[in-house]
Amino acid sequence: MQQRLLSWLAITLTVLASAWARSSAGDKVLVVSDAKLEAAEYSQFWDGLKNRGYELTFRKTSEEAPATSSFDVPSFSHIIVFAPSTKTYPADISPQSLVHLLSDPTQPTNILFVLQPSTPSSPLRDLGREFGISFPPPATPLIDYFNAVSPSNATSLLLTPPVTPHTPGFNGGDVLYSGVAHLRSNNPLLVDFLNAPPTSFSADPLEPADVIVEVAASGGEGFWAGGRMGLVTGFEVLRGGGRATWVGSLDLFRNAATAINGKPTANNAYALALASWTFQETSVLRIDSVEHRRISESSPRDQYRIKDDLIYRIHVSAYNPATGEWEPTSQIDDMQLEFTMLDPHIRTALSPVQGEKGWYETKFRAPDRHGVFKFIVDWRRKRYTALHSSTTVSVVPFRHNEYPRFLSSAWPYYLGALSTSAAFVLFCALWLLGGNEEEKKKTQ
Amino acid sequence: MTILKLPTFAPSTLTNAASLIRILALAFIAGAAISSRLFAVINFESIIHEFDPWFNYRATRVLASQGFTEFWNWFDPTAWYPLGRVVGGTIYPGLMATSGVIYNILHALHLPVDIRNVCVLLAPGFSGLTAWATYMLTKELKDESAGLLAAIFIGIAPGYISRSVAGSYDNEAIAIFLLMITFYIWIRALKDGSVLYGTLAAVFYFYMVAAWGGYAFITNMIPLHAFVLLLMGRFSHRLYSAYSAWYAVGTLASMQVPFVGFQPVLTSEHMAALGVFGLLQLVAFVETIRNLLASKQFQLMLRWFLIAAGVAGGLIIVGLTVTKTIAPWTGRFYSLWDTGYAKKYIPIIASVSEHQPTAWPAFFMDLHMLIFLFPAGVVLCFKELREEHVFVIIYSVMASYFAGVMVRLMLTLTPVVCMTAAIALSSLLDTYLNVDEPANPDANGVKETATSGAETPVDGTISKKKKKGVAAAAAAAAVTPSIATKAKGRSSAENGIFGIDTRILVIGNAIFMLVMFVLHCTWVTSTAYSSPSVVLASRRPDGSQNIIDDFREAYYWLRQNTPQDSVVMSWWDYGYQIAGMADRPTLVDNNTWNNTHIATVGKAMSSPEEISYPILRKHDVDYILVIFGGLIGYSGDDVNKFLWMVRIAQGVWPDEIKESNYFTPRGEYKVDDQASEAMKNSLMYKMSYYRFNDLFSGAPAFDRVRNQQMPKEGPKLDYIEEAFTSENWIVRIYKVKKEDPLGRDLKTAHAFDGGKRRKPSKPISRRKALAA
Amino acid sequence: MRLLYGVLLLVASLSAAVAQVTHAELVRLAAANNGVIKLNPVLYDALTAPNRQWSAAIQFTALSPQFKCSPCSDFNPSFKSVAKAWSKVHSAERDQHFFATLDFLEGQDVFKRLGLSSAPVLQFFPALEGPSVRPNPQRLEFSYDFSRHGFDAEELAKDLSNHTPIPIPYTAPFNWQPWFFGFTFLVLSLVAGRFAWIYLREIISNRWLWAAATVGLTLVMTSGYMFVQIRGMPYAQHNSMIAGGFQNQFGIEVNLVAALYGLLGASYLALILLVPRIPSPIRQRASVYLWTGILFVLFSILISFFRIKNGGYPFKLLL
Amino acid sequence: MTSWMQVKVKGLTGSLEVEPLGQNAESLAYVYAINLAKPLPKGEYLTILVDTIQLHASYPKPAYASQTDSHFRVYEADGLLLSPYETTSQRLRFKAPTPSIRSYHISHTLEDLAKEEPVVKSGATVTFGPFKSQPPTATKGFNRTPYRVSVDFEMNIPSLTVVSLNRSVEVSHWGANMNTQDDYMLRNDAPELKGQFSRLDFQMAQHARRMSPVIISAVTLQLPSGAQNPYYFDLVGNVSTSAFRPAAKPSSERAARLGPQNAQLDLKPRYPLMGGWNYTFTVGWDAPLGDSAHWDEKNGRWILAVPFMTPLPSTPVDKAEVRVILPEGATDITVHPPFDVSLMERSTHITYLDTIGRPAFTFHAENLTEVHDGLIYITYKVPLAAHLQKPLAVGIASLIVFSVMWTLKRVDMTIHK
Repeated sequence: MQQRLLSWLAITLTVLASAWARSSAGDKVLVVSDAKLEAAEYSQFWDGLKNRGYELTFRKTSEEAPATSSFDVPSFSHIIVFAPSTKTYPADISPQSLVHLLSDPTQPTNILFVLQPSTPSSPLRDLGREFGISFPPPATPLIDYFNAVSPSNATSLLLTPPVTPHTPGFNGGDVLYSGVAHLRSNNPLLVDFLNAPPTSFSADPLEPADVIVEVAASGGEGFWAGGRMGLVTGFEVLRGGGRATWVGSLDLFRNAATAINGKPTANNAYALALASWTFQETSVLRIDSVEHRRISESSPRDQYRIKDDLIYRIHVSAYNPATGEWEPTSQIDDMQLEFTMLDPHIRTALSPVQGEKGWYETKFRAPDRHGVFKFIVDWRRKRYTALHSSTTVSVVPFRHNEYPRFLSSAWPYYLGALSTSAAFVLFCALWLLGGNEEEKKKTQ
Repeated sequence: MTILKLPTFAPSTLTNAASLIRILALAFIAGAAISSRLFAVINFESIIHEFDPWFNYRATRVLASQGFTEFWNWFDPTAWYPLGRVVGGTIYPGLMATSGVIYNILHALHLPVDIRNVCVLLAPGFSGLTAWATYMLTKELKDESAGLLAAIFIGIAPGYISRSVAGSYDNEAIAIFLLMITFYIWIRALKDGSVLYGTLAAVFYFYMVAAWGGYAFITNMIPLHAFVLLLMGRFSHRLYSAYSAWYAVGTLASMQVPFVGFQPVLTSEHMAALGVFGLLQLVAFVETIRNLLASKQFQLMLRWFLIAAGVAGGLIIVGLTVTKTIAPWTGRFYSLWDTGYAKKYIPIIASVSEHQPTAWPAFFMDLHMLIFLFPAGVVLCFKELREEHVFVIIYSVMASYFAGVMVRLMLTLTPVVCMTAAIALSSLLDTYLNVDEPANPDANGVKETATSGAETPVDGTISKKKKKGVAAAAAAAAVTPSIATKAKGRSSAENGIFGIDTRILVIGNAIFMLVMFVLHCTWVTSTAYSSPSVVLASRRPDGSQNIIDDFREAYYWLRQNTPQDSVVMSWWDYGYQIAGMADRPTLVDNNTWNNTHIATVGKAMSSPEEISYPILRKHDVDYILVIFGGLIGYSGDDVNKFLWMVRIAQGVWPDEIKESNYFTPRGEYKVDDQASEAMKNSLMYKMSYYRFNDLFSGAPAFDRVRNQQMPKEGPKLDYIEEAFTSENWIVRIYKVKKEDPLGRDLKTAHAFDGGKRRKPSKPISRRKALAA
Repeated sequence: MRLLYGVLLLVASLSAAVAQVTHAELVRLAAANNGVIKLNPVLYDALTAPNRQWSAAIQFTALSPQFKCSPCSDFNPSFKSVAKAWSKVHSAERDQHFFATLDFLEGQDVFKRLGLSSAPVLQFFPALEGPSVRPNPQRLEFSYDFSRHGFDAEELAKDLSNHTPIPIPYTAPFNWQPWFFGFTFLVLSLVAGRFAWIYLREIISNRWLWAAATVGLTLVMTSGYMFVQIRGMPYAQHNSMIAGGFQNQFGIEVNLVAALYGLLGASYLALILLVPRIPSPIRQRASVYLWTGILFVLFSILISFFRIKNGGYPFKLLL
Repeated sequence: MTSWMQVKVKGLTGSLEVEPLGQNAESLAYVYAINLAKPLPKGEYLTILVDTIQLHASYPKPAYASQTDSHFRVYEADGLLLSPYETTSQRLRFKAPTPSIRSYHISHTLEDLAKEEPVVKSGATVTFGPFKSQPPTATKGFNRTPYRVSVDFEMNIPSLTVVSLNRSVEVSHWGANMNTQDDYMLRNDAPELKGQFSRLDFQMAQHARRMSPVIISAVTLQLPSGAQNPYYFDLVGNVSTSAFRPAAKPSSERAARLGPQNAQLDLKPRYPLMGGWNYTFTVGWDAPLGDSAHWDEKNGRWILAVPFMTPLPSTPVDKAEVRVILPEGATDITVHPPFDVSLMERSTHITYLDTIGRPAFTFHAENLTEVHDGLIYITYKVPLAAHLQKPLAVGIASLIVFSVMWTLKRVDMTIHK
């Protein structure tokens, strides 16, 4: 365990040391692609990443090295699965091990999946399904006659992705997209970045009409069409904040796509923006510390009493890619604290503290119920790192000497007790005194 | 005339010698009582037994380490997670307080005895005191010799040993002593109507209340006694003062125990005492009036007034009960009368093995010859019907009924059986050791007592305890002649026993019986009642003893290699042991106060994985512990208790859990191929038999408890994983997995890791989407 | 002739029923018969129509004596009383739920259809349409679980109340009979006692009667009577009088063991009380030997008896 | 970390005295001074052997291993010796427990320094260097990181650690007995168990004699020869699985000359110790006092020799606390621990029927190995009065009790007859 911890520490240290690395997770990127793929055609994308301070390592799917991890310690911070079409992968980039790398709770490896223009290879299809993403049948790219670049080829479309704070560097503009669409399940971990236009559908580009016909026959069953379909979809794993992004189009990254018949497109900027979200540059948050105590006291306890007045504080900071540093943030305005035993007994808002940047706090009174409670903060917003913190304390009842001593309602009892004992004393006294006299009488 | 010239002593020497012998005999008896309870320590080790004692032991440690006030305010967050338990207010602290005091005294004397040993040896120590108390009480009933016999009986009677062997550190350990001493002092108070003794009885009654829930027995026995005496027209001011003193002080004192609180004035169990108290006041009042003025009509009027007042009082109590101002009988108490009640409404109580009714072999096992000396003794009590005899008669009736209803109440029966049996036997000995003879004298009677004296050691040289036992009996016998002569000196004229052979025959037979009794007790104690169910012992083929220590193995693993705060779920039987030995939070334990919580565990155990998983996560369960005896044939395992889990769960969720689903269509309880689906999918079944087949490497697995052949295909687990299994597979611990990082259900995730493909999903058409 | 008659009857009933059975009709039938609709196959179909707007609790029973269905006759009254209680409800709710009974004689084919092999069965049919459809019914069509609730009317009302529009206002009818008889008996006995007091007091204050009662009680209790009672053990089984197993016994063993204990105790008493009073040495000596012998023999019998129960018991006497 | 250091001159017996000077301010190196017996004349030379023992110098790789995996560790060290002097030639030889060495690595800068072949592996031995001459390295500017070497080797012996050892030795002259009781806290430093423990696989491996040496299912303690009636328990009571083999009587005088053999105590933990698992237990035994204490006639003192610890084979002890309890009333006491312990304190211990309590000495020490298995020598006097103290106290106490009882029995407290 120590060794593991140390290595992890070491890596973070290196990250911080190399201040020009933009990612909060590290700067080593492995690009996995087919042998026949021309890396030069995507040089702008690579250069963009390099300028950001990433060091890229290229690897063909046919090769064994460099391995994604050695002895369960991941050797890269990010992986770009760049449109491989092979049926079989080496063991260390098999779907299982990719998921394993991505979902490592302490040191996740972010993955950017770029899919073949027409048909993603079958292992990737299966992998997508695990994420809750399903693809149309093979060789059915996305077709849209309304957003097509030219009526001649309806498979390459001009789309305008929304501008969000999560994709910095992309400030609007058209993006050339030609590739497959996919369908998202209702998995809450999925994040939609770019949806297909409502007029689009996926079909065999040679005779697209057939699909319409048979679908019409089957009453719309299995019709891959409309704005529900996704083109670019992000994913953040439940624990550890690892991120993955599925991009349906390889051309999005192509140099050629940066300008379409003279007019420049925003492809490169968009691609890099996607990469920056995937590689945990943007909208990365973390909980630094958590405090809880009685309002009257200064240090925390592991036992509180029922009806205690408690204060709970939490410190959140966000990663700033520009400086590569963690900065306290007070931007979150909808964070909640739950004081839970089986069910939340108290749910209250955590409001930022004026003057103390990054601190959020709330004051409340412990419920009149003893037991083992948990302070739970569970803040999940799409595209942001999920914040989760759970602290266990036990709430105990009054001690025996903490109850009120004298009750006004108990006066009858007090009086009764006093009078009885007084009478007893009196009786004893009289009896003792009188006893002798009787004896005297007897003796006489 | 006599068959034997007794050497004549001065009466003072005689009494001194007798008292000396008595003291020696009592000492020996105490020794015998204690040593016969040490089998457990000798065969195994100085260890706390069974289940509840582990909690008492844990509580005592807290008491000894943190002092009484801390113990008083002790809130235990690890029990009944996450509800916690206010221990200070939910226990009878008498036991812990007792051993705490002993512990502190020893340490003050610079005798650093381990608290564990104090707890282990507490029960035997108090059994010695019990013998003494019984002696005193029986002495009040008949005489010293009967007292000695009663003492030796209670000392080694299995019925009492079963709950007081070394290591069974439970409330009963001290409660029986308190029972006897309270009764003794009550009788004394009644005999010489002393307020002092009445108060003393109240003090011991308070101790009893603080020590055992069974105090209700005293609370109803003494009023019943008083009431019966009233009916028999034996009202006296002795009765009045004794009872009033006892009731007033005792009730006030008992209300100081937090767990009892205001029950003495609010619950039906205690109403009898209150009612009799009131009745006595009335009667006393009436008596005084009558003594003062003696007009016939007035007295008649008084009597009617008395009756009317009594009836009115009774009606008031009934009314209060109906209007729920007075709580009705608690379930445990009520189930004593309405025997079907528990099984129907409180299955948890019914599920406990020691709450089952008693078959006759248990009686003979626990009491041997006493069981048929008992009625004889009762008849003799009727012969001279003094107040204390009335008491014993009521006691015997009550206790024998309770013992018949519940096995564990054999405990309350044993003392009265011992006393009455002692009365019977000692009167036999009195009659046949009396050297006076009614008619024509017989010369050579000298060798009679010689032989009878000689016989005793000869018979008594089987084992140490027995020797002590018989020695005591002989001592009793030896004491009797002196008293006998004194007692029967006058009556010897008209009736008595002729000849020596008759005497030898009867005495010999009696002694033979005693020897049988001692043998029986020794055998029963050593075989039946001396195993700490924590450690199991089995015999190897070569006959040597093989210790099976799986429980402690697993518990200790939990203690050493899991995080301090990881919650362990198990069936409630093991809650106290886990808390005591593994020192981990538990969901439910043997203090079964929260039916719903237990039912939750039952549901989790008897539901399929995917239904149990949310329950487990909600209760932060990290580990699940099950007991599985299928490999070595340990029959007390969880699969055999499973039906109770189902029943208790069904009580709360009748629509989700159905007992009938766990039986085969033919109504059998099976775990093999024919096992019902609900059974096969239940978490309990899966955890018990997970990878059980692999152990047999190809050959079909065989469950040695159910004697059934397991199915070829063993169960699979998706939501939990095996964490630890003890050497003989008795204890199996499973770890609850965390949610899947990709948000899948764990079944799919598991399948994916196994390399299975999922079938692709297709988009549903809009129209359908709207419909759905 | 009779057969023809029967046929005619059947036809008649059919023709009567073919006229569409309306909700009002059902209400009328229910009202006619204390809230219980006597069903025939046609009515049954009408009541359990797939478009029913009401719920129904139907008792399938076989009351006619030739079936000797004692549980049926046990359950029928409680069913009736619950239905009667329901008929007291305000009509708005009352007509949303019906109690009906179908006897095997009338509806054999219905029994066949439902595959009912045993009676009584109480089937609950929830409403499927209309206002009184439960949003998410706890249980859909289910059959009342006798094994759990028994034949008790209160239990039935309690369980059904979860499904009827409003809880059934059932209160157990106060049974005056025993109270009345008890009271009269008390009064009579008091009067009688008053007159016979002189003799009665003798009896009551006779300690040996009480002694006999006490001893008898203790003997019975200590020989496992309560066990037999609570566990409902049979008196004896044809092949064996003694139940195997340590924690088990039959009714007859109570008598045997109690007798043994009693005799043993009695012989002790004899040795203690009677023998010394015998004046003549010879007779006394004889009786001493006799009683001691009895004692010894009975005891060895007892032990051998115990050995049957507990095989591992090492000690034995004569046999 | 350095646990022990011994310096010898080659060819001479007896070690030189070493005094630690602590950490140097600017070079951050720990400096030790070695005083030669006699100053070394100019031009002559002298070979000095320095032995040290390093604890926890290697770490497991991978950090997690399954139940059946074999166990590899990595040893990393500086390729160059830190020294304030110029080094003309040096070589680093590494001897692994087994010849199966997965890999070894030497940094490039170090490779360049090598005279010939930088690394040679022969059998279980890996030799780095010899390297060219070096300027003094224990200096401010020197950066060690480029000179690291590492070896990744298989470990086929269990790597246990005693996290803490509490020994208490109680001397009783009345019983002529010395009772020793050790509380061990044991940790298996093998790679942590990956996933969960499966009893089935374990039993299979056991059955097929294929158990990984990393798993510890039994430990053997070497007790002193006179040891008798030992006990072995833990927090939940006695552990029945232990075997005691008392010391065999020396058969021949040759055996006798070899000195008394040890009694052996085989301890089987309740559960097999997987990698990363802990186990705490307590063992104790009695030994005749004569074996370890003897009466010094000429200045009338007892001389007591107490072994500081009973080492487990190749198992370091991170923290040890030894407590010696002398008989009640022992006076002018002198104590000589076998090595300089980090802390020694005197206290009084009160046990069975003591009146004033017994003098007790507690020694604290860290990072111990077999070499620290030395004797603590304690000399003290016990006056006769001290011997008689206990029986007298008990006698008087009981006398008082009886007399009180006697008086109470004869005081009449009734109010009036």
